[in-house]
Amino acid sequence: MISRTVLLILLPVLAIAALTQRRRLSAIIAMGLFSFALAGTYFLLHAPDVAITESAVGAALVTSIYVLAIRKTGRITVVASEAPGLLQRDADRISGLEWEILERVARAAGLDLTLTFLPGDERLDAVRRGDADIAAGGLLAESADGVLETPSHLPTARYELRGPAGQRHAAAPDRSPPAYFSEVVDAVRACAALSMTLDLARFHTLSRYDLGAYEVRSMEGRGGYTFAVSPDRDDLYRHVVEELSKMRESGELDRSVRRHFP
Amino acid sequence: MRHVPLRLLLPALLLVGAFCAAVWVTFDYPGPDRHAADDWVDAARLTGAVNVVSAIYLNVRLLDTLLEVLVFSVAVLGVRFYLRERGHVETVDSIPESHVLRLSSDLLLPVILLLGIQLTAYGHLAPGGGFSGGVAAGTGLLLAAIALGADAVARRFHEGALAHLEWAVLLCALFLAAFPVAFGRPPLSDLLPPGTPGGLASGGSILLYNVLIGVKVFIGTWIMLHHFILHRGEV
Amino acid sequence: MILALFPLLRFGFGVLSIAWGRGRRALLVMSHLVDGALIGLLAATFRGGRELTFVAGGWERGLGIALVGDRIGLTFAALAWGLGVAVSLYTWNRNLRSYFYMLLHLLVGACYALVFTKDLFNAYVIFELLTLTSFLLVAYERRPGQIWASLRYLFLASLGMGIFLLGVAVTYYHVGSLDLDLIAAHVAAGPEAGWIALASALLVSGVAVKAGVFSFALWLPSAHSLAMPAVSALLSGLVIKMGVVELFRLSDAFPLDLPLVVLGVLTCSLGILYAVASSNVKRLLAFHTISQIGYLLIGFGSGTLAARLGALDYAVAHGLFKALLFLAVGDAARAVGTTDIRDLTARRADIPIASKIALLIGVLGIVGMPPFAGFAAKAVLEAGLHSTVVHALVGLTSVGTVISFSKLIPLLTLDGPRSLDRLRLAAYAWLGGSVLFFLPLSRTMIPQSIWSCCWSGWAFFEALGAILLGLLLYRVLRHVRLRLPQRIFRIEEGVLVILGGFLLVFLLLRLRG
Amino acid sequence: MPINGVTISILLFGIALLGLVLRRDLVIKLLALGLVNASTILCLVSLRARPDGAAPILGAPGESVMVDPLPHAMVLSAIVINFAILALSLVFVMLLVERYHTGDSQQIERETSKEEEP
Repeated sequence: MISRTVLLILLPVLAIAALTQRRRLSAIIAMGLFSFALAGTYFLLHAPDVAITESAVGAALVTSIYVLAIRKTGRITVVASEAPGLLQRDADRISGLEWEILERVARAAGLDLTLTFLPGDERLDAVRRGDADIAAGGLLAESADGVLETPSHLPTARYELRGPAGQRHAAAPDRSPPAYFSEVVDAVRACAALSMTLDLARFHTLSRYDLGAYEVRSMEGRGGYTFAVSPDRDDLYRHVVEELSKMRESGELDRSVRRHFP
Repeated sequence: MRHVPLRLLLPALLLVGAFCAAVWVTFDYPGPDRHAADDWVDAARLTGAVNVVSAIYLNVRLLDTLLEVLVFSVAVLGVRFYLRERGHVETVDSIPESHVLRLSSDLLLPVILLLGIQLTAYGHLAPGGGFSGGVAAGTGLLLAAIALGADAVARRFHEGALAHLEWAVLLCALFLAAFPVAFGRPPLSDLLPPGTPGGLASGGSILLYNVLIGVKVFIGTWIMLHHFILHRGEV
Repeated sequence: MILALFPLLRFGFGVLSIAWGRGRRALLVMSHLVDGALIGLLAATFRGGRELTFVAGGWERGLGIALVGDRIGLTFAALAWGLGVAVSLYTWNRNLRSYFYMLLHLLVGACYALVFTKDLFNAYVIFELLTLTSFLLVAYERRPGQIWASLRYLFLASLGMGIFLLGVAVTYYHVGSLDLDLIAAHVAAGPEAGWIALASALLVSGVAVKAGVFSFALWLPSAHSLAMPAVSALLSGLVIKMGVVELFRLSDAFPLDLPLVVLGVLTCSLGILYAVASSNVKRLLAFHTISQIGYLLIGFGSGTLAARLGALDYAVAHGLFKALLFLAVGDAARAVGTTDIRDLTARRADIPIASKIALLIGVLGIVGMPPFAGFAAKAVLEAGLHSTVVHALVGLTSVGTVISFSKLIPLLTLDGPRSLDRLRLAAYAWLGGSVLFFLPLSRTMIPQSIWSCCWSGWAFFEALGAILLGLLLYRVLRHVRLRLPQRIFRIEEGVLVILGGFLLVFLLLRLRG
Repeated sequence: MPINGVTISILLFGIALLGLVLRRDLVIKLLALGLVNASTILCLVSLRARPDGAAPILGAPGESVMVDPLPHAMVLSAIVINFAILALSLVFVMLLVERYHTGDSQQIERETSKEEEP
């Protein structure tokens, strides 16, 4: 009798708890608990048939289809710009430091990765809208609004490139690097006039070419590369942070950096 | 509950409160006790089932149960129809196997399947029945799908064939039940004799219906869950 | 026993048609033939007002599920069959999937089951089957608007069924049975008991959500106007009527006169206001369905035999011409590519001539032009009304009907493409013919004594007067824009309005007791 | 206020109605709808429950009175039906969220009315 009363009082408490949750997953879990309590109540009300059916259908089956429906069904959507060394396309393979980190995160979270290439500015918007989970590919830490920024995994210096030596053409537009990187490579190959701010990954790629004609200057202040994670996916954020610290401790991160930036 | 405008909140509280108060005040509970269980005990004795609820569910009110099974089938059909044709052809990579998961699935799955069969087969003797048995077994497959990957399970349970089996079983149940409902005298046991109460082969055709419903619901549950797994949407 | 076999056979055809997809059309024809024969057989059995009671499985009354075969049930079964045939003809060449045919079979079968059942819980299960099938049919084309309309429908209908089940619980607790006849006897023995008001208010509110009563069924306009034409015809002509039949059965057992009349008046007047204000032709038809449900409620609540029979007659008539109108408007809208009345009028030359004729017949039937369907049924209904106020309101609603349908008059020109699919023509002819020849049909439904007292010259004058007044008012008010609140059609407000409707019914019943 | 199944079920019905009206997220609305149905089922089961009752199995030991089995049989059907409705509406919610990238009922309302009535 007492246990029945306790269960009966527990029911509205669980129901209110379920319906006032902000996150869907916790609401669903609370509702699953409610169903179990309900099944227990039925058992104490001398209705074992109903109790069994309720725990099979209400608690187990309903909860599992809710969870199946609301999980982002097994994938992490990444939006990225191509950044040599960090995340690049070689034929039909994706490689790079950031891709390695993301693969580890996906393995830890038990999810698949899908990658979409977007130009620089649109990545953060996609993450903010919730269309994508993570933005990557040479994203510099700059405390952007509406996204979760992970701690920097690779410090970067910025370099200013000018040339050919001293001849600054007024007509050369002062472009930001990511979207127009291939043009920069072409310009360097042709030894054309250029005035450019570069981050480490791009500078590294450029340094394969002969930069003798240009004036290279390291700029003030040091930035770092980060990932931007959608605020709805704080689970992913935690995974990224965990994986990064693990890689740092085991020295895996350093080895990886050396592999991709010889 | 944030950002609820007042023009919604006030009427909501008022109307819901008035509704609950009206129901609670005039329900007249607990009122005079009209106890009618004795009729049902007699009815259950006629059918030969020990579990009175299953005697009602699968004999006296078999018509309701048939309709309910139809409702479930329509739901399975609807889930198939709306989740299948969304142009997702990419296969789902199984969630990488973890040893613990694999082991627990290996251990638990047979137990759950056995439980489902037991619930179904003893539905006329003990609490349970085809429906809860089928659902339990079907949900057990979900566990296997998590451990082995949905594709691995789906290969073993070919879906097209399953769907046909599902409809065949439903047709069988409709056919076997329609004639007793329409022509039968109580206890609707034209198909099988009542038998001695307490034995497995008792309860007239209740066991038969339980098995049919159990198989049907097992298949239906798995088809539904499989489509929910395959569908890579977002909510 | 045919009563139990009748729906089950149809379900069997439904299951077969999905298991054997290629034979779906053959199965459809076969099932219509079998059902037609069965209906004929039942009609022969019920000659002279005989009733047939059957308890499923042969259990004693009170234990098993009681089915009752009477003229009312049979009439609606025939309506279900007739609309089923019309929709099959209409969709024959559209090459729909077997999924659609399965749902069609189940929908019609559920209607057969519902019209004969006397058991409250059985009615609950059948209502859920009806809800689920019509829910899937509304969203058949999978447009987002359809999906949203049908989701709203499911939310509100499911809530309504929850309220209904609560009513079943209250009734069962106090009576100890689910059989409506036994409940009626119990209620008649102690009519003062407090629970009766609660139980009947809960049951009525639950069914009203399915029956298209104004404050309860605000899901209806969008669901009926966004579905495909064939589905709209079925929903508006048939599924809504199933709620009405159940209300009729409930009003046999519970003292529901006052709340039904009040709900009826509300439904009539608000429905017609929204119909007059709407500029989308399918939405106009949907709102108009709501207003016609008001007639039926007034008829049931008025208590006289003539009014009740007239209401049932009207329900059948409305099923026929509303289905015809939805099919015709659907064709017109497809030919032009819009459902906006002004755009339709501007491009009326594209509308097939057959659709225009069907539209004309439907409109004549719906405004109550003698001697078409609407007139015959309305005359019987109005002959049974004793309250002058209610009678005047019914008359006003007829005027409103004329005003709202006057918007369609400019569509009816004598040009347009002549070619139309033959089977569609057959569907038009099937429904249009029954609208035209409804008078002799309804003769067979209504006893001679009532029939003779309905036919004073007054009924003709009233019908013609309403039409003329409506046309006149339309000329005057053509340019007036009516702005009505649209917020009540959302889910949140829909739930609140259902609760408000419940409280209204409950208070009326308490006041009366 | 006595604490019995019927009272609690009425309370749960009220909570569910509030959730249905006040929460805008469709998934939570669905949970509330499930709660509506669960509370009517609790009401039915506890109608004839009695402290000294016995489960409706024949030949159970003891002198206790068997509780009324009919509501139990009804409730079995009702649970299944509610599950069917839930699964289908969940599918529809998934389709809508995929289309509009939001689960907010009022935002979906705005989007669809824009599309259907231009």
